[in-house]
Amino acid sequence: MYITVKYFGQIAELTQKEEEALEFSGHQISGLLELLYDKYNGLESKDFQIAQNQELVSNNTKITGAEIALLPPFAGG
Amino acid sequence: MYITVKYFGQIAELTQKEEEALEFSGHQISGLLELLYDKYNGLESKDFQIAQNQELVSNNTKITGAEIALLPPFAGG
Amino acid sequence: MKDKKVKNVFKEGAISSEFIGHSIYKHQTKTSIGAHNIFLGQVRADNIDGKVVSAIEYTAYEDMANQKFHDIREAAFEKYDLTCMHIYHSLGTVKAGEICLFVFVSSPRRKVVFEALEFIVEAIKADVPVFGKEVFEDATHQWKKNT
Amino acid sequence: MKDKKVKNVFKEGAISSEFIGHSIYKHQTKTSIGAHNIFLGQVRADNIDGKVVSAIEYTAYEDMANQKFHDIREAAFEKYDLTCMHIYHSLGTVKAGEICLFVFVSSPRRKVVFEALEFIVEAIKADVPVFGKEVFEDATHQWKKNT
Repeated sequence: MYITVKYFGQIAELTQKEEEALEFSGHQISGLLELLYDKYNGLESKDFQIAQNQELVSNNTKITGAEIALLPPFAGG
Repeated sequence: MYITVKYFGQIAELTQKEEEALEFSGHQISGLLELLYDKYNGLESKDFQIAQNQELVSNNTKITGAEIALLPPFAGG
Repeated sequence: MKDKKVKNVFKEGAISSEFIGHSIYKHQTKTSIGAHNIFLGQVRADNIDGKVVSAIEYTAYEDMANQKFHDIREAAFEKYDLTCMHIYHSLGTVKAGEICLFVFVSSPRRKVVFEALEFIVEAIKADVPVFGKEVFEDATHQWKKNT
Repeated sequence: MKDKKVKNVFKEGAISSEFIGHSIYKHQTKTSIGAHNIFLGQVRADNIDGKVVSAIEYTAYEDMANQKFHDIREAAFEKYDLTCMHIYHSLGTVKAGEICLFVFVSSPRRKVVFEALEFIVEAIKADVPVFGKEVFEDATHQWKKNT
């Protein structure tokens, strides 16, 4: 399955892109993260939360497809 | 001794003046109030605080001269 | 102990939105500020037993009131890490919908402005000898009382 | 459950003092209001290890952020007796001294506006995916993080 992954702020700076479509055969967020850690050197040490379809999720949440976003610390206001 | 007495808001409406000089021979705020209650019908039932030289005082405060003010409930803001 | 530099907080009539906007503008040169908090008191067209308030006429024991505003200001600066603070209060007629009180506090960080602003507004309501005559549309009136 | 009427809270660039003044002006026809409370976030020229912040560049996960702003708005209206509420947040470059966040709440009575405003501002800081790049005068940068 293909998943859209979005990157923001400091994370987008590291991945050097704001969005990409990734082929992924696993089931959980943690599996996707392993794939991303392999792909992006230094990502594992960054501080971020993960949103699936615009809701924050944890590492063992099941991936239901659609849109995953990597969100560094919020800095609004 | 002569004392300047100031009236504000609802109290000034009752006394129909904002200020007057009164001759007073007593020593305490309570004595001055008796004089004012005699002079102004209805004053005794009104809600007010008393300031002497711009500081709130109680009925048994000694009158030190200068300026006495009758202050109805505050309504700032 | 009365400080010599007691400011005059009162303005004749309503406080305009342009005045408030310009006051905000003037703070944009103060680049240590991270948070502003502004309180505005607006005259309500209260309906009391079928009669509607059209304006409040404010009077004050001005010397004492300005001294109290000054004391509140000093107390707030002592309690809270504020960069600046401004207070303006109307005298005379302020119509329903117009602004009669403008309190403006600024600080490097946000937590302190919330506490400071509420402290200042509550102190103004409780301690400052300002009086308000609520004038109804039929020209009768009643006297306002803070709660 | 996502409401269809999610507003766009974001504005490109800084929020001007004229915009804020005009927003205050527009509320003067709402004569049930007795108290307004306004929070303004202003970009600080922080000095970090000898380098001075000259601007913040804001980005956001816009769809999620607008939904979060909407949820905060709904929660505030449910918790507090508010007449109205407005939130604006900048995207893009906001220079030191300029305003990046404008939160405006109004109510018949004052007590509720203090609580509501602090609730809203804290929720914005904690829950809304907005990101800030603090750009120094020498064009280097660091990433802002709310505390």
